[in-house]
Amino acid sequence: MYHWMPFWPRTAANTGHAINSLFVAELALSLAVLAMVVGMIASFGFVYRRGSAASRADLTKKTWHFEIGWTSATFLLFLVAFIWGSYVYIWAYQTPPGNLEIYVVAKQFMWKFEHPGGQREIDTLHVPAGQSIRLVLASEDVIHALYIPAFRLQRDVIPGTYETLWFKAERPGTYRLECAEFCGTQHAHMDGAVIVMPPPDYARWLAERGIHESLAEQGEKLFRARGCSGCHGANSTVHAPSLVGVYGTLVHLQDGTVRRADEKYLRECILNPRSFTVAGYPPVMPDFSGQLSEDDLIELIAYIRSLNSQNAGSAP
Amino acid sequence: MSVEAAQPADFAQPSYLDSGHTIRSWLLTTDHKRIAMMFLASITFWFFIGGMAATLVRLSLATPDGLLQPDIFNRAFTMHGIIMVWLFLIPSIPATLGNFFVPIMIGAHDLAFPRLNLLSLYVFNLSGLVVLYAVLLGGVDTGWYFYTPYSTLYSNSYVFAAAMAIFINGYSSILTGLNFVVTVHKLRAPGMTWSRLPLFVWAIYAVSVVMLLATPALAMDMILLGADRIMGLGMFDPSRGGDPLLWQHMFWFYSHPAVYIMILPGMGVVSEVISCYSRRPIFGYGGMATSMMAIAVLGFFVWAHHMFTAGISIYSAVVFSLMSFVVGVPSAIKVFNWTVSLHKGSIIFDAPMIYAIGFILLFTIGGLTGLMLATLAVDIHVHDTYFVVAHFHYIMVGGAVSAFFAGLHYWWPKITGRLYPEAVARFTALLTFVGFNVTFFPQFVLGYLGMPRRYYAYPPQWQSWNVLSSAGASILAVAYALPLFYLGWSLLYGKRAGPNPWGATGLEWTTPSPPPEHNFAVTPVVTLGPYSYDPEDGSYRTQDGTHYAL
Amino acid sequence: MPSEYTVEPHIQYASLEHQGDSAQDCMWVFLATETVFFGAIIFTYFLYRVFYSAEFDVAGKDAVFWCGSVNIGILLTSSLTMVLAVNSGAQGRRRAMIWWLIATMALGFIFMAVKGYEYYQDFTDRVVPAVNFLMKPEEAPAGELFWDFYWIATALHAIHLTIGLALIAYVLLWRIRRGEITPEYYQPLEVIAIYWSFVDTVWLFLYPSIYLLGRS
Amino acid sequence: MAVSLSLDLPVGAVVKLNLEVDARKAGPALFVIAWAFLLVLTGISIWTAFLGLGSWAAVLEYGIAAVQTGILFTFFMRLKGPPSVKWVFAGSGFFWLSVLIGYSFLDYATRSGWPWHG
Repeated sequence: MYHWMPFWPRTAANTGHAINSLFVAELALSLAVLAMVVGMIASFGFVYRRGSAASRADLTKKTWHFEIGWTSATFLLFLVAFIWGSYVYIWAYQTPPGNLEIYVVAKQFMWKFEHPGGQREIDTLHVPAGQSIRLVLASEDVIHALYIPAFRLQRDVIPGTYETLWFKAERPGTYRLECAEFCGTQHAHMDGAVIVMPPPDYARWLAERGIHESLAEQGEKLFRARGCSGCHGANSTVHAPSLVGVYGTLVHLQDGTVRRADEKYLRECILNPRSFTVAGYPPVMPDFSGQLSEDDLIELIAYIRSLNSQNAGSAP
Repeated sequence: MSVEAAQPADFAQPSYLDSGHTIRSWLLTTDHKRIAMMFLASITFWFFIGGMAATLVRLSLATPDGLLQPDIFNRAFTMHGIIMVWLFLIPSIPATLGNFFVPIMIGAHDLAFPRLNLLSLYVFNLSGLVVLYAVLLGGVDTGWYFYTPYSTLYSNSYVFAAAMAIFINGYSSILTGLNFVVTVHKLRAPGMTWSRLPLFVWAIYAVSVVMLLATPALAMDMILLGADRIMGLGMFDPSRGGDPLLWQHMFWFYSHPAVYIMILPGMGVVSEVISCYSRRPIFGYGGMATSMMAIAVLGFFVWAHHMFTAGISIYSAVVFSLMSFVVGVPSAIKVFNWTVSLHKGSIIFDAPMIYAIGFILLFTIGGLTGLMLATLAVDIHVHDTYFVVAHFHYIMVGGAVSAFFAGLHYWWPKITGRLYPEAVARFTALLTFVGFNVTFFPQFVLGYLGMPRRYYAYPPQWQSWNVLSSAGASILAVAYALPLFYLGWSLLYGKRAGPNPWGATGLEWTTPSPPPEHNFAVTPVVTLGPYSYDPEDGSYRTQDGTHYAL
Repeated sequence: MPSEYTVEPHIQYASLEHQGDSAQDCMWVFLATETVFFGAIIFTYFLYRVFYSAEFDVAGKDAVFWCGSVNIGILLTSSLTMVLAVNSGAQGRRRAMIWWLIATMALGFIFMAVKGYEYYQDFTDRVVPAVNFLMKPEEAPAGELFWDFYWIATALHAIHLTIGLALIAYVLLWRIRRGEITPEYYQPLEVIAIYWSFVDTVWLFLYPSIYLLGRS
Repeated sequence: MAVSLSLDLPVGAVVKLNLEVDARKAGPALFVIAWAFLLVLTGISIWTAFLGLGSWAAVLEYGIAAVQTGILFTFFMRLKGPPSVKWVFAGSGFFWLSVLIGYSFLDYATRSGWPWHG
């Protein structure tokens, strides 16, 4: 839309267009203000240079109405920019459930992407065009930031928690992907590519990668291997909350807190269960902090999520 | 332009420069003017050290692969940040021009606590030495903002020494701020009411408030960082329950107001200069003073706009964005008031005025791009890119450093008793403006194209912009080095200046150039507000009421 | 015992009263910065307390309750003796002033002694992060944050108290001995008294944070 | 004793508390009373800690600490009285601290995953 502008970067996602329009509007406003200031300085500077014949009589003494005038004018303009900007931000940063959920693990100087089917890739992200993609971002070490300039999207990846990001890529192609938060020596080389493909190509690509176990299936194995199923399984005699259908619901905790069971919550529950004792259950779960890698956590959470789509009766 | 006038005859005291020639009489002085001069020498030294680091950075970025090793590049930009922020910009105007002129402008014989003032100087230089120590050990590679957990757990560099340097440096800021606040409250000459304070004094007062109330939070943050770093505590370590964003909250609680510490004194200087060189009262004195205090206070409500993409809640992001726009309003008032202050003036384009007009233009660009960054959605894209780098350099270098040079030239005759060479100074002022824009404007483009900050290597398609920026930096380097030579030259060979070479109205121009040790033989009595210029006949009145016809 | 020594105001002040008022203003401005300084670490405590209330409750029970409680009494009493010293000084009762100051210092040293004993207890309880720390299972992983806060906050408080002691010693041994504290100009003492009571104030907030919350 | 707790109740029913303490005139009784009051408040604070009030205990204890601070500032540190803007200086520290705490908590309290105690 704005490609007639000089030096304009490519735009390849819905978020990009929204942010472009806002930026161009602000750019126009800024240029107008700048032109006004430059114009005033230049004309006053010329007309009222020392020794010029222009009259200096009747200096404006009362200044407050001018000041009130431009205070309110600038404030109103600012308010418009603020509302518009906030509107787009809330839309861009409130992540709806996507057609496709991809887990991202950042660690010093590489990005790892895990597709729901179990396909993993490093520094390259294949996504289908026209579908809304939801990324769940995790970091293994320091703060990174996933930045895709062509989508005009950026989000910090904070260790110890999950952040989410969503977009709908529009135009197939290869776009640059970068780490925008300084993360160490090779920060500048923590880059990669987002490859947007038409959906059939994407399906073909997934197939070519080989159908392994899906993330949820890997998670199920881990669920058993780590002994989670001993308590949370259907046949367990231990009094532990069932995980079937828990994802996305509101959970009432022992201390009166109510939490939405999203990825962040599940992650915290696994790592630090005592702070998240569910109301009516004994605090018996051992904590797994330091024992599970970010990959393990992602698999477990993918598994717990997958329980939502199964019938409540056929719980594990 | 220069007004020839004899030194006041009743004044037999030697100037502050002549009241003792031993090294001891300088190093142990309690005279605010001598301390200001030593601060000036110190920050000039640090400015060139920080400038060397900048040179390394710009040199390295001339090629896509980077000329420097990544580790060295990372250390260079960190050093550039730390030195320029804490060892140059924060004390630049307050500790030199402020130190020198605030007491004189309010008609006081010295600052309220001269020994604390001297202590501030030594604490400041001690912190500088600790920074140098960190550099000599092997440098710091975390960036000047020390984001955890990189700085606490992962960085292989001398974070602790740097953090302690900044902790120590904070005491220098606090001592200076303390002194200014009490001085302005307690030591104003008879008749110097709050509504007669020159805007420069208002600016320094506002800045002191910010220094005093922001710095302690940083100090505590640095203590926690140091404890995490060397004792292995987990205050910011997510694997042990700490929150990495807590560091950012406390850091930006200081470091955003710190931006106002850098720019507010510049606003004060520019107000003085604009009024003097357009020979008319500043437009809207009350609005100017109020807006400076408003910036100082509102500046504390906006810090998390550095964290819009960092995982803060959407609700608080919206609030911080709104406050960031609100703090833009007083800045906008100031730009308009300065501009309109040219209307019906009798404008003289001497070097300080050229710097001041450059300040207005660059500050306007910096401010407008600041609004783009305050706009939440735009920030999603340009956060942590060169767009941000360009924006804050427009404010801090284009703004604050230009204002520093404006003030240095404007008050040079008062400080040294000598006039600087006008023609070469005008040329340097223009060169600064050009060099600055060539250096930093390309970075806006680079940022919007998506080049993140702190990259030692980048894709080749961005090289031309980077080369342009580096070329501009070399122009800028010349423009910043030139004053060192011609101002130094003027110390020995410059024409002697009378007490009031520019025909300005502040109390500082009623005392001889250079001023005697205690500034005034008799405490002046103030009868007028500042800026009593009459553009119609060119006459003016100094604040003690004396009328001069030009 | 009036002194022959007279103090002149510095050149920038119109009178001694002017100078003393400025010194008081200076101390209050400085205390505003101290408020933010100590407030910042109490802020980190608030935050983690809300995040990890259960863990902090467990960790907090290991704090040596009686030490903190005795110390708050000692500090409040030392503030009283300090203000009585100023009062005596301002009214020209030099001997009383000296004795009240010595009492204040004594209380300060008792505080430090109790604090030292408490630190020793903490060491044997193995609640010294990074040096001698044993994480109890029911406070993992965040209980250590409580002790991080405890050590940094109390150490900084102790440093401030030590500075206060040094200042009192300075006034006693230097200003008062030379007869510079008179009813006309007692502000050096007053300023130190303000500082002393502020250090006391800090403890007022550290005390519930460390020793009281989560006790029941 | 220069503390005049004068309750002027003019037409507008403005309660005026004059809490000026002048060390040159005040007698020791005032300070001893203030000190006793501080100790009593400390006692109450300790007492509340063992009542099992939950999060209300925190509110009470910090509230008491704030009241104690007020007493210390007014009587032991003579906040009111010349030089007259001392209270502005003292208050500004607390104001800016509340900005730091309040605005940070605005973020933390509205994040997803914040423990809403209900």
